[in-house]
Amino acid sequence: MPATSVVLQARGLTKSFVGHTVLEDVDLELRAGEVLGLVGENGAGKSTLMKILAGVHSPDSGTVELNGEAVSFSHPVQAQQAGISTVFQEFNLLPERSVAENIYLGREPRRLGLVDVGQMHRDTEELLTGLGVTGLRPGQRVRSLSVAEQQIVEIAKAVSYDARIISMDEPTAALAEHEVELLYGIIGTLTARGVAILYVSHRLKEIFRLCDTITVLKDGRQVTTQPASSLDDAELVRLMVGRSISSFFPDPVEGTVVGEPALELRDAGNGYVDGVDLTLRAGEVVGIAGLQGSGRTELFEGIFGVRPFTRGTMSIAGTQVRPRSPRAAIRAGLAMVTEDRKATGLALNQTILDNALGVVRAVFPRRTAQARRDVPGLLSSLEVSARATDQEVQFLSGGNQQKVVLARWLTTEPRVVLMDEPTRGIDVGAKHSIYELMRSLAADGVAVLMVSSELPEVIGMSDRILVMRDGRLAGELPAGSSEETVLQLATGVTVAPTTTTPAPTDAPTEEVAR
Amino acid sequence: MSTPVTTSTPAPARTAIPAHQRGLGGRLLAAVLTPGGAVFVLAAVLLVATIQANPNFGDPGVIMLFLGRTAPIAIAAIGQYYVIVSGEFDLSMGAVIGTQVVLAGNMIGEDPDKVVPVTVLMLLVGAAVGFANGVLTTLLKVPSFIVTLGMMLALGGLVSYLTGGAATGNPVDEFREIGRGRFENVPVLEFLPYPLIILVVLAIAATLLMRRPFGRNLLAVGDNPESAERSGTSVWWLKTRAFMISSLAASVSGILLVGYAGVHPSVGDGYEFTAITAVVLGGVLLGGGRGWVLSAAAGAIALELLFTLLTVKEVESTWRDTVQGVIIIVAVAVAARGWQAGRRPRGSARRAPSTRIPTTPTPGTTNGDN
Amino acid sequence: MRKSPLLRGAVVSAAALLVLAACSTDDSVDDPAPDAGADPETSESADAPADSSADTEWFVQADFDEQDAQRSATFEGDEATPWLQYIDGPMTDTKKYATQEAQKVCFANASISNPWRQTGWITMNQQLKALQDSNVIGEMETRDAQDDDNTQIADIDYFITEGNCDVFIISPNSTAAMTPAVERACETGKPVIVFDRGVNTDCYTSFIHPIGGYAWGIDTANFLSDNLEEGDKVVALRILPGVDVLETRWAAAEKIFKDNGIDAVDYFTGADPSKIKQIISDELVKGDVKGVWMDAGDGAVAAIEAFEDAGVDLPVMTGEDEMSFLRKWEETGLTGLAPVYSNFQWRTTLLAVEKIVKGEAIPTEWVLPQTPITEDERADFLEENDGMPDGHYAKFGGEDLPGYPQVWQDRKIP
Amino acid sequence: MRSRLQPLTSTGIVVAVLVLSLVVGAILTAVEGRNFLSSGNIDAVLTGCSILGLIAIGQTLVILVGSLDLSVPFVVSLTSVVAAGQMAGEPANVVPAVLLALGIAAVIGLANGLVVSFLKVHGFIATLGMGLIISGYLGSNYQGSHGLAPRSFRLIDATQIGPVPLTFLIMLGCALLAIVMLRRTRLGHHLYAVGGSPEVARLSGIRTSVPVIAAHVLCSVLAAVAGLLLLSRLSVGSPTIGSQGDYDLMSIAAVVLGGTLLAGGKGNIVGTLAGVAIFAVLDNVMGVMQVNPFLKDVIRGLVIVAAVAVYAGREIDRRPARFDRPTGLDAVLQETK
Repeated sequence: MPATSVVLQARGLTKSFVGHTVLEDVDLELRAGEVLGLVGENGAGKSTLMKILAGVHSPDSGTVELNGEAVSFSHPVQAQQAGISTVFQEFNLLPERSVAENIYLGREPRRLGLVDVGQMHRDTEELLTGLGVTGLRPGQRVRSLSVAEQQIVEIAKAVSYDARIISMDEPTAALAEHEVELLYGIIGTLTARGVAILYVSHRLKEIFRLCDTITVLKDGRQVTTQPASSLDDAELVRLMVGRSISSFFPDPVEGTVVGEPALELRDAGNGYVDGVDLTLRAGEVVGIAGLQGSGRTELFEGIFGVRPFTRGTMSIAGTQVRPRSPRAAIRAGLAMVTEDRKATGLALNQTILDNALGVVRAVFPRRTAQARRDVPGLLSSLEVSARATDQEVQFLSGGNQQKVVLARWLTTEPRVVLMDEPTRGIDVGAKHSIYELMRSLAADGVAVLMVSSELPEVIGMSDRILVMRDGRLAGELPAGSSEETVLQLATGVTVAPTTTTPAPTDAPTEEVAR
Repeated sequence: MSTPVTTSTPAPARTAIPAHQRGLGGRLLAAVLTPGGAVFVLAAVLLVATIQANPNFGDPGVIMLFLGRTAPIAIAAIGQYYVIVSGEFDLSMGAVIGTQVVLAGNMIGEDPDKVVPVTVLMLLVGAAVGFANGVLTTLLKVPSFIVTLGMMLALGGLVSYLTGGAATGNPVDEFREIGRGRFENVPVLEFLPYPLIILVVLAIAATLLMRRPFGRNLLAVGDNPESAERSGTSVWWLKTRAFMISSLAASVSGILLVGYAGVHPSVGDGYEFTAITAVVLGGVLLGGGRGWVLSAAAGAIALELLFTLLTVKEVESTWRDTVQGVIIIVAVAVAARGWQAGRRPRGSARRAPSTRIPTTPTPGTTNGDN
Repeated sequence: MRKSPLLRGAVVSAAALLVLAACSTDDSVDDPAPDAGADPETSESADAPADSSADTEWFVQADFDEQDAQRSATFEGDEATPWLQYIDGPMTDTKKYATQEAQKVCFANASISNPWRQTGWITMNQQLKALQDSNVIGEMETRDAQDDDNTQIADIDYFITEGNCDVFIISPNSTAAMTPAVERACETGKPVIVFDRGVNTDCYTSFIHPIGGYAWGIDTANFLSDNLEEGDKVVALRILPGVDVLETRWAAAEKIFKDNGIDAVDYFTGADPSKIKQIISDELVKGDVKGVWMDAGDGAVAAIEAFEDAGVDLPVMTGEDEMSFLRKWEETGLTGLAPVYSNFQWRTTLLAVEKIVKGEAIPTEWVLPQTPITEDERADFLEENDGMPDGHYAKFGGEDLPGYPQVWQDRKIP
Repeated sequence: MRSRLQPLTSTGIVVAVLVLSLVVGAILTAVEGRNFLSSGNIDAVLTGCSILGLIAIGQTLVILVGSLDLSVPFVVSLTSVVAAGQMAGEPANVVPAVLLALGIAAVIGLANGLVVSFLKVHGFIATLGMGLIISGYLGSNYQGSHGLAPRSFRLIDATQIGPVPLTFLIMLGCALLAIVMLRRTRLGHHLYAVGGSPEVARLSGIRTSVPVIAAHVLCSVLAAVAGLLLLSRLSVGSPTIGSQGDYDLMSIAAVVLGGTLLAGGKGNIVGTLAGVAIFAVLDNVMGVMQVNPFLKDVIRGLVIVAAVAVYAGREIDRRPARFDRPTGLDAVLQETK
């Protein structure tokens, strides 16, 4: 691809939220027809950077120039009108409306004052054809689409703004392998048209395949920007990680004993995961790594009875169980810290105390009095900083909210704690106390199973690492494995470490059913 | 709870988190700033205004009579509160009251021996109606608005059909005493109407119940059903119990109204909307998750005081609707803001991520930084 | 760039209006509807001066005077069967309807949503049984409008086109609104009987009603005025606005109260006893209440109990011949009067059908007697109606009908 | 494969229920010795649809946008008395009276919309309050019937084209306009968007208050049209005509029965009309069978709940997998489970 003109130039972007700097002095340069890969760990500032470009946030300092002119947006629509479209991780689609209606929402073509549905469908058709997409009808309801198809609609919507710049936040996160190919094709089409693309992904394979240039962010700072050709897997991972993790993660508490199996799965599966064999012992902290959409959360939901397993067996402390609901799972001694504390973890309008007692009250109401006595001490030991326990949790910081979530589960005295992204979106100090908590839980004979997108966390905290890919356990790695190894196993690229037995990337059953 | 002993790190000197953000006085003050607290002030203001307009209303006996007759609607509001706070509606309340009134009239009749068994039966009927509302709403997933609307039509029609539209007559006085009788010669108060005692007892019971796991779980379900489900809450049973409480409260209202007003099929007409109005006036959030049960009762008393004031001021009874309409719109508009103001901690230092309460559009609301 | 959707909304509705206007003119020009009504305008403006575009004014001096006179008029017929009595006046010749065949009667009922209507409805059904046994009436088809004007118009239209009716009986839900529909029924040439509330037309074969609201108002207001001092306060408890038979009661009473210096204040209660009790309680707190006037009896008990609960002297009171009031009246011994809005008119309508079938002339406006029950007569009526439910009416006039007294005691709505 | 196996939409189910009720109704009517399809009966059924239909169309718009309108019965009554008073029996006054009535309704709708969108008051409370306000005004200023519609205006109700009453055609016309509005105007598209997700709508550059206000205005105006048609039918204005028909709750029931989500964002006018028609057929058949009026209410109540239950559960079950189901395959697995 010939070197082309710079369409967007950002300089010295800095952004902090309430004293916590999430982005510091970052420069960015997007060229027409080129793909810029933006990589970094979770919390490195990628999303914030994207949101600044999209007009969701405005930077504290720094400038953004579009085709040489300084711009600043206060609303996403302004960014869109200026030619910057963003495809976010969460779909911003109306499930009950058709593909065409979603794409042209707010800009429906009109003739004689009426929405020209025919035109809209033709435009959509053309748009999709132009992107090389077939088999998607403009009139289809979005709800009836697969996630990959929804993703395509999102991208088509972004393109339809005549965007000169499209940023995509992990667009392949929820896609299966073959669906990714479709996306690659679309990106190829777009760059051929001279669109500049900002591409955020954890999948290194993709980064190398798609990107012309790669910018690495770490802790809000720009580590490097260089041509993709000058980097390789190992080097990129080193740049992304680039710090000693051992100091940050506490060691197991002395005297922690790994005991009997606390949780065992044999060939377990539901609509989302399949053939999971897993043994978790008391006193262990086991991490599950895997890309988004690899079925990590769904595995937890299977164990916890949210989407009960339909196949295989499960036992807790040797007793066979099959929880059909979270309630049953909790009774069996499980606890689950959910991925999204606001949507599924807390009742934001209730007080800290009420939230901390939420599970006990729901499942073991008779233990409420005891739990109520324990909560203040528990909250202090978690270092929750709050004015009082009658403060509503909506006014707490993310880290403190997360600690309240932990408190509400600890009051039930579980045998097995499932933690889905336990440190997402919280500050370093809070992270550290959550790590300490995990260790002390293990010391007390609790089994901890953790899902995390942050590789250092998985590697630093886990006694063993399980890696998931495409709804299956792809393998197991020992503590202290390198991030490269984990990533390779998770993405299924290049040489797999000898300790693993990689599952075939495309399970034959899927092929048949599809 | 023995687990979180952080032996690995020497804990910095921690002070336990206090139970309350403010002293008792401060908390009361903060409470008054919320709509749930403000309704008590509103009721007091209305009472003063009424007494000022006509000093006779300051007579303890008159106040007692007033509170006695407000008991049925206050109890209904308490019942409705449970349903609303769990995020649902109960439109069948008036029909349940009508049913109970007619049942009392027809089944007890002139036989004092039937008072107890029929009362038990009435409460069973109330519980059954609530159970049906709850199950249809939670398990069949029909919106509660529709379920209870259907129940309202069906129950009202059924009772009229079975009884010929009118009750045989008032039940024996022993039964009516529940809603009409009073303890005489009470110091200061002159006398105490039974309905007031029942209201006080039920209000205390309701307050205690809201402090029990059931009540807290109900608030949590109304606030965030998803989170409650994952916390092991049996959502269907919880909400069904709320519906049962609502119908039982309506049944008690009905029993009191038989005493207060006598048997008539139109007793209870429109109670569902009056009760919802009272609950909303009490600052309880439609959609669930917020509000105090006593405020709902206070809302009912404030509403009735308002009507009395209008009577005293010789406002035409036809204009009462208009006043009621204005009041509830204003109350709810203010409430949305009031809860924030009253519950926010003083000083903003701790309110770190208030940026997360989205004021600007934030696509990707659920994830933090990736 | 975007046009205001508000504007667009207005355009859309204006377009709807255009459609509306366009259609009606088109069709009225070249497709006069078959059932468009003869010419309602003339008939109405002719005999209903009150029904102009102005607000409905309920007090009409001429009607007041007429009913005042009728209170003391002589009624034709046997006093033992008051439901067949009438005041002498114009008669409708029904010879053309005379037949041997059992008739199909179509009854468009406003509703059975209050005890008075329920009692009448039961009586009517028992009368129907009697007439079916004597083969006068073959079948009566009833449509119940559930208190909705719109529904009742549809019901009448349905009867006209689909009912195969020999006789129409209409108990109008409201006066003015039902007039065109009644006129359409008249146009079929079949006998039309209207009872209870009236209509603004005289196309009917017979309009059956007791003397009327003014008479009620005169009886009751005179009674209260006689038993009270000038300046005494009377609380008037009214059910609902806008029903002629109720409005005229108050119109007459209000005038008399004013003439006699009685301080009367009126409330609408929807017949809800708890509302009634609250109103009285509040009034008692404000000051003495010496009299209670009611435009219907149900709820009277609650009114009396409000006095009892407040511990004050019972008022002078007028209720109705509903059993609940009669019983409470006797129990408390208050000074009272039970005016009557004769419930037996429900059976008179069917008996009128019998006369029509026989070709006997019937009064065009069949004014039934309407005599209040006084304290002296009370005991008799209580005794006769022993065992009846509270919602029953003492002067229901069905003692000679099949099923008496069981049917009324059971109060099973047909 | 998915498209071939696509289950019935809720509109499809409602229409199926309507067809079923028509068949059952025809049979029951025949048992009573009547003809369901006679012109008189068709007229009765269609007339039964007209008024509730108009109101339900407006209610659909309001519910689609995520609100509710409990003030419709009072708007109906108010417009009927105001227009009748203005007409005062004079044909020349018809146009100003109609415009006045529609204008007043639009103002009421505007007030509803403003309260809902800017004061953030739940539609339930905002319109309940508005209903009470109007009801107080009506009760204080109008005792009994009021005004008079001139003959020319009354012809609207009296006119029929074949067995089809003109009022029904007007209702259909409004329905058609509403359908066009929903499908062919930006306002309509934005109405769905705001009802489905205000956040997504805002991100797409839509001012979310506009559809909310417009829906409320249109709903009130349609209620006014219903009030005018009732005036044409009754010949006089009536301050209680709206409450007599229970149009608030019945219209909501019809809308939900028609497959529109009470939470908004999904539904259509056709479903609502089918819902209204189901009620009309039900009432018609119960009328023919001379069902006890009290039992009528029982049956209505049962039918409302039962009919909504038929698809309410399915709709909700199919919803959650929409964003997080990983692949089409798994979705299929989940559904066959």
